[in-house]
Amino acid sequence: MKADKAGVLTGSHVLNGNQACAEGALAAGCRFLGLYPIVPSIEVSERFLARAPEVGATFIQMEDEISALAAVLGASWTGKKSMTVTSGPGLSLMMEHLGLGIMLETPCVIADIQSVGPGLGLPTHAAQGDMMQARWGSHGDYEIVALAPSSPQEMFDFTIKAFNFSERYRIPVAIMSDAYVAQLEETVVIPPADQINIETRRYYEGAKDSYLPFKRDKDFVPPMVDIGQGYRFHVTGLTHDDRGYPIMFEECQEYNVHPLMWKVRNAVDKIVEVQETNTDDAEVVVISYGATSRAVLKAIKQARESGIKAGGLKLVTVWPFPEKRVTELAKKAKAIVVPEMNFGQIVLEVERNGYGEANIFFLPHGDKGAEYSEDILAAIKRASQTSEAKSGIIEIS
Amino acid sequence: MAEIRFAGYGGQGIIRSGIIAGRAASIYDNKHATMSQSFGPEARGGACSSQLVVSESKVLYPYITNSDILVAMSQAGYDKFEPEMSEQGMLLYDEDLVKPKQLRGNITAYAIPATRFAEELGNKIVANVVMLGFFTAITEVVSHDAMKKALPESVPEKAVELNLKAFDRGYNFGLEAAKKQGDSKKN
Amino acid sequence: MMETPKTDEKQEIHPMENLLRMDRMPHIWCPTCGIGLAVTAFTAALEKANIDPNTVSIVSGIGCTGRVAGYVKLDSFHTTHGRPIAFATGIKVASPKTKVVVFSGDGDLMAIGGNHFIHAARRNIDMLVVCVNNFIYAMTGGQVAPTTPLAAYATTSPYGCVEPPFNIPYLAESSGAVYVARWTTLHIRRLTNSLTEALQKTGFSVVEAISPCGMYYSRINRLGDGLDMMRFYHDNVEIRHGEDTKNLDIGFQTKIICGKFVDRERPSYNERYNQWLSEVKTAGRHSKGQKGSKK
Amino acid sequence: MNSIIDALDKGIEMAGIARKRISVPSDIPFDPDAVKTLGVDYFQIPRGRAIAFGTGLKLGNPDLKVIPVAGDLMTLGGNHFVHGSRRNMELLVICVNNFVYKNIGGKPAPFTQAVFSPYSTFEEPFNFPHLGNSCGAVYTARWTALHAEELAASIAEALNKRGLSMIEVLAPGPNYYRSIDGIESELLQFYFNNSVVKNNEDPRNVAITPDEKIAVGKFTDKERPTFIDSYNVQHSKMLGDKFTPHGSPPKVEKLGGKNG
Amino acid sequence: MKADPRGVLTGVYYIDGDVAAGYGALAAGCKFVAGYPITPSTEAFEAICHRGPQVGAVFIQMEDELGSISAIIGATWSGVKTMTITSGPGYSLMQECIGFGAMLETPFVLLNIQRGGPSTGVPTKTGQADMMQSRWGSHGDYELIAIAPESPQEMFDYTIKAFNLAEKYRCPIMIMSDECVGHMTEKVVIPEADKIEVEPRRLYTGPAEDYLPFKPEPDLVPKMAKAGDGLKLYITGQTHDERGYPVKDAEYKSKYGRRLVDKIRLNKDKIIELKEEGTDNADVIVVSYGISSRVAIKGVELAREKGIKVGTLRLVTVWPFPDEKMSELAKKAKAFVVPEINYGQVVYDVARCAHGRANVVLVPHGGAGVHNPNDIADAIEMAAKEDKKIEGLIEFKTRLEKSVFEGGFKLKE
Repeated sequence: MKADKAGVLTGSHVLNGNQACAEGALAAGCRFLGLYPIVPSIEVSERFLARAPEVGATFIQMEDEISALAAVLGASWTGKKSMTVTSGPGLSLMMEHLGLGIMLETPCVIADIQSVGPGLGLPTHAAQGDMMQARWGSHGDYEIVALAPSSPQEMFDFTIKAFNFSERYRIPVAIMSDAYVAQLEETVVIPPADQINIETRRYYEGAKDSYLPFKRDKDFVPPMVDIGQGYRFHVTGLTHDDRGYPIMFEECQEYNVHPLMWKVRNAVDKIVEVQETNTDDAEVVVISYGATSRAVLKAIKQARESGIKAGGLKLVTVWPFPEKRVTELAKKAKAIVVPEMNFGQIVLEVERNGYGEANIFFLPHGDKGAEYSEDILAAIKRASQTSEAKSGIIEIS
Repeated sequence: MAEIRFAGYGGQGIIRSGIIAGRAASIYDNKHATMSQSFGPEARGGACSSQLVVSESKVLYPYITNSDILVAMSQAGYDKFEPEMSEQGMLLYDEDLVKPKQLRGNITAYAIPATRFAEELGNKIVANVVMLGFFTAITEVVSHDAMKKALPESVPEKAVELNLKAFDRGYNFGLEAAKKQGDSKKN
Repeated sequence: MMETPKTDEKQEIHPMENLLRMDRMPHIWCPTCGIGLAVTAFTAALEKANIDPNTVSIVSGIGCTGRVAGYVKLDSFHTTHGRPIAFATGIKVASPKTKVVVFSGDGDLMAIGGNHFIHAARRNIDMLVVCVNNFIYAMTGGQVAPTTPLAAYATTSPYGCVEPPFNIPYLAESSGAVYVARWTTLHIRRLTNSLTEALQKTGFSVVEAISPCGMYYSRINRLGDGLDMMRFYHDNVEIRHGEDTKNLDIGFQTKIICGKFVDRERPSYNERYNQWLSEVKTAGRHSKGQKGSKK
Repeated sequence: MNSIIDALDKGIEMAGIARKRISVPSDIPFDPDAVKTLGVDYFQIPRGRAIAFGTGLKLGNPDLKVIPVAGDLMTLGGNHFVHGSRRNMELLVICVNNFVYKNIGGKPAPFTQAVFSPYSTFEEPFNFPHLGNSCGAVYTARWTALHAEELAASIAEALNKRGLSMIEVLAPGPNYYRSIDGIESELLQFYFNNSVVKNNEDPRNVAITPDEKIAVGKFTDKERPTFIDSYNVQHSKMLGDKFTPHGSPPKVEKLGGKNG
Repeated sequence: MKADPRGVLTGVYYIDGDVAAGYGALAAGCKFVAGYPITPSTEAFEAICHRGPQVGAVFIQMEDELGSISAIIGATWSGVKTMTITSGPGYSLMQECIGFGAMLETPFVLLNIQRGGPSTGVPTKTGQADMMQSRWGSHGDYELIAIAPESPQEMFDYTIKAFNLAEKYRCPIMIMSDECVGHMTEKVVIPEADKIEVEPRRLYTGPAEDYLPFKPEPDLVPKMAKAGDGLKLYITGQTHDERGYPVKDAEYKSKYGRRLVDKIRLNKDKIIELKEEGTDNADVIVVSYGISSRVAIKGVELAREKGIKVGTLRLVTVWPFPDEKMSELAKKAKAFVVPEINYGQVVYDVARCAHGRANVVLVPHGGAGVHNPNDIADAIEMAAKEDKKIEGLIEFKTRLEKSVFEGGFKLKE
């Protein structure tokens, strides 16, 4: 389906990442924002609130992040596409309700503008320290889709993508941005509404009295209904059957939870997206995501200029992880370099999928924020010169 | 090694039965005993069972695969756990609460009017201890002395006397049953 | 969807069948528990208030009362511990025409959910909150709750509770609720009347239904069985409508004051929101946050 | 926020309590140098958790005097506040409230509200003294940060109370208004000019509304056993000699206070 | 240092794992416990409420899990040893403050009795699906230690060990137990106090004006202080320097933030505890932890009966993960079989460290029960027969999965 014109601010705009995220949400049809203000994500809400009256969207500023996400889940069941926006400490508080969203199979989007942690950290500085948290932070088993934008334009585009994934698979989707991208001002081109593809909620179409809220289709995704339509359904965070009634046996646990994994794992090929630069003949492949990938592009160019066959793999979706592609590249390349603004998270996934085929170099959070192309260049150089095979990750200090 | 299942509904002292027998076996008989439990969310009336593995050596795998002994104090408990019993197993059931089906294999069954005995003693809450008394007499999993030591420290002080009485009632009934069984091989 | 209850001939039909999930019966509540009575009062109130059940969403949290949503045939949500009010707030704000009911227990709403309770009351979100107060955490086996009377026993206050309990009506009033009443589940008719009134009210309404847990609370504190407790409340309840909420403390086995205490008008969140919206619309675009300019 | 540090400094001095016994958990980031001059132990903790953190400090070492300073009390920390009051945990809670209506006492405030005050534009704030009082706080008061003398005296008085005391301080917070230059002093002055002292007023009547001047003063001053008192009494009663009361028995530390 | 006899309830008990952990905490010198009831962890908190007041430990039931963990961090800074107790949903709520505790380098112990998830899941039954959460649940970079006991006796012993590790490395320690172990009753022997080693707090004793709360000792762990000693502490959850003052510049992040992870990573060899059996010449190595390692034993026995050479590696400490050990074993064995009560968590780290040298088979279980040992035996057999190197995790299809999704199985109420 095409986007609703009301939310699409067609044209070319200078926006920062946060504002682009809000515009993306409105363009994607998001009509409810549950929020609690936290630096550096505030401008998403500000933009959304400013535009809400003309778009016909609603919002509420809740008392904390716990309730912000709870309200989003509630709002989503009213038929409104919903989102919340936060940063590290807030994401930590949302962890319980991320699980509820998974269990109730409620479509919603969580934008996390990462800053330096743990604890209160450095609220205004960019980091990528919540990547593993998005995947593993809630208790129990779940699978999530997480997108990592690297520019305001991508903040806009990926936010639409996020809503589409969340409706398609009935899951919470995370936008893992960071303070650098959020504050970066660049030109964002917003196309006309009829050029934006929107995934609509997949509503149940059968007879009213045979509706089962968790009866899955062949992709393990159950169609949904809104409240107030007379279905009078029941949903619960407890382990449940198709009716949404709690049954607490291991058989039901298997029946309920295993497909929650499958609906994402089986669709990996449809979800996973990467962007590659010069990987065809690359001896050194730099794997990155989000803000870091901007510096990587520069470093690759410089490396090529100095005669090193360098290439780049940028993860658009960090979760699910593009396992197959990383394995293929590990077999072709001599070395893989992973720069991250943390002390080692996604590099562990690279190591796992590298199968010992290539040396893996990890470049941890530099002191220069997202702009550390020189360090990356140095890492590429070192990686290209190391000839003997090493097991494990080689960390570049 | 013996695998024992106690089954009934919440409020009957099913878990406590497992604890008392386990405590007797592990602390006073110096064996190894692992007790684990499962229960529904409701406090009273829900299906409830406890499983006890008693062994001379360390219990590695703590769960029941084929129970040697099933102590059934509710029909639901019997229906659910009878199929997991070993063909050589022993079934102890409260005759007023459980109607067993045809016996499989070489399963030996004993009917005990545990709740009735307990009511006669003044409180049906000790039916589980009547069962335990019978259990002690008829199986050789725990010794009589060990049970007598474990029992007082497992129940509230005020109720010790009643519990010991209930135990003896069940134990004596068990001795009789054992004798009877010696006379005729199967009941 | 709504069927008219058949009263003739078929005696076995539950009178509330059209509002209960009969396919889930029997429920999990213990004998002597009053939650079922509160549910009955609620379903009766829903009919009395003449509200289309299709427009009602009911949200529960965790605990014994948290299971209510699972037995009531409405759009029903069984959410996380303490957060039903927050979840319901989302529903109400996103879908103002929906009638939202939060039905949960004292541990859920007052302990872990206390913050959402006071904030929703302050905002005056239009919802009915039914708090069944059983004086204890029953689902987890009888731990002390913020409503456990002083010196009463619980498994996490084995030597007697050392914290005074909340006075729920006082807290509700001081945080901004527009309708506050308290009954025991013995007062089934009055409870139904209060719930009917509250359902017809616009704004944050709180009805406390006292129903001490006949399993843990009464057993640990040696208060006899369900009938004994009913007798106690029959003899020890005083009805004082309009009583100042600060006088409504509950002690251990002391007299309990019931009645309707607060019934006032305050603009609800949605009303304030709509007013703001019309102001913004007339004043033109909100300037803040609109930095991105057209190129 | 220096006005709050100054008030604490004066208040602690007036209360006559050794500074090393004082701990200040706060979700407001105070400047380290300013805190050092206070001579107390300071903890900057996650948003809203000052009272819960303070509860741990107090129970871990009952000899401490704990002063949670909370900027996000009205939002994330609301639950800890109502429960702390109910338990009567011995804490002095300084609640920094930076809410402001567009109009107060019929006059327009110096600026129309930023989008992100602790509440959305169209919401009503809590009546904090009333909320605290209804949950059982033994001492409630409200001042603006410009009522320096009164605030310090209140702090001194509350420090010698046994139980949860709450002082609401109307002051522009650092988180919400920092983008608006120069607003702090202007707003403070506005608060000061538009407030009226109403000591001993029923807390029920001191809600901040757009139509009336802000009521400041001391509203609640009562006595109730603290959590530690009840804990000790109840466990001594039940356990006898097996139980050693927690902490030292209450010391009378009255200085300048007129506790009722 | 020896344990304080007051907290040690010397004797022989027949108690469940929850209670044993409670007694372990008291024996280790824990003096403050803040909790909030949640199935299936309540018995541990109840044990503390019951015994604590008699041995000088204070308890408080807070209003929620956020309050509990904030309170114990506060109490730790007032100078006492502390613990909190929870299960999955409560654990999720605590995540923000776990990171905060790591940032403040606060020693405390968190007992998590895992249950079936996600969300409310199956509260009364078991699970092991919070393992990755214990490693990655809070935002930002940190490292902590997680221990997985398998019996009530270990619940006692490892709770003491957890307190000792907490004091030694000044970091939060997670005891990642589960409902099975928590509700399993066995004999627990509590020795005399003088047989129990406890680690005292590494308190600073020098002059007040020289104290720097975050100045590392040679092992990268700074000395601790407590409130009320006149040290004029300035402690913040923001990224801070050695004085504890917040830093304004990201440049300090790698300098000071780095140490938070390094103090665990570089002391790894001293922290990690493994139990290894028959791995030397094994074709297949079963890697497991917690209750699954007891269940696996049965599967291993069944496989050995068929003549398969099976070794076992039990992770007593799951985090930090034994990368090098696993890597070494991968060179020797053909395959790893990892049974865990989740749909794949710790197995990812096993696969990572296998570096493509050994196949990795996951035997999943969604929770609310334990594995069928026959599944583990079959998985071992399958792994032993496979001679090819297979990329990617091999997920074993369990009997449970087959019966639920293929066997015409009907769910009953």
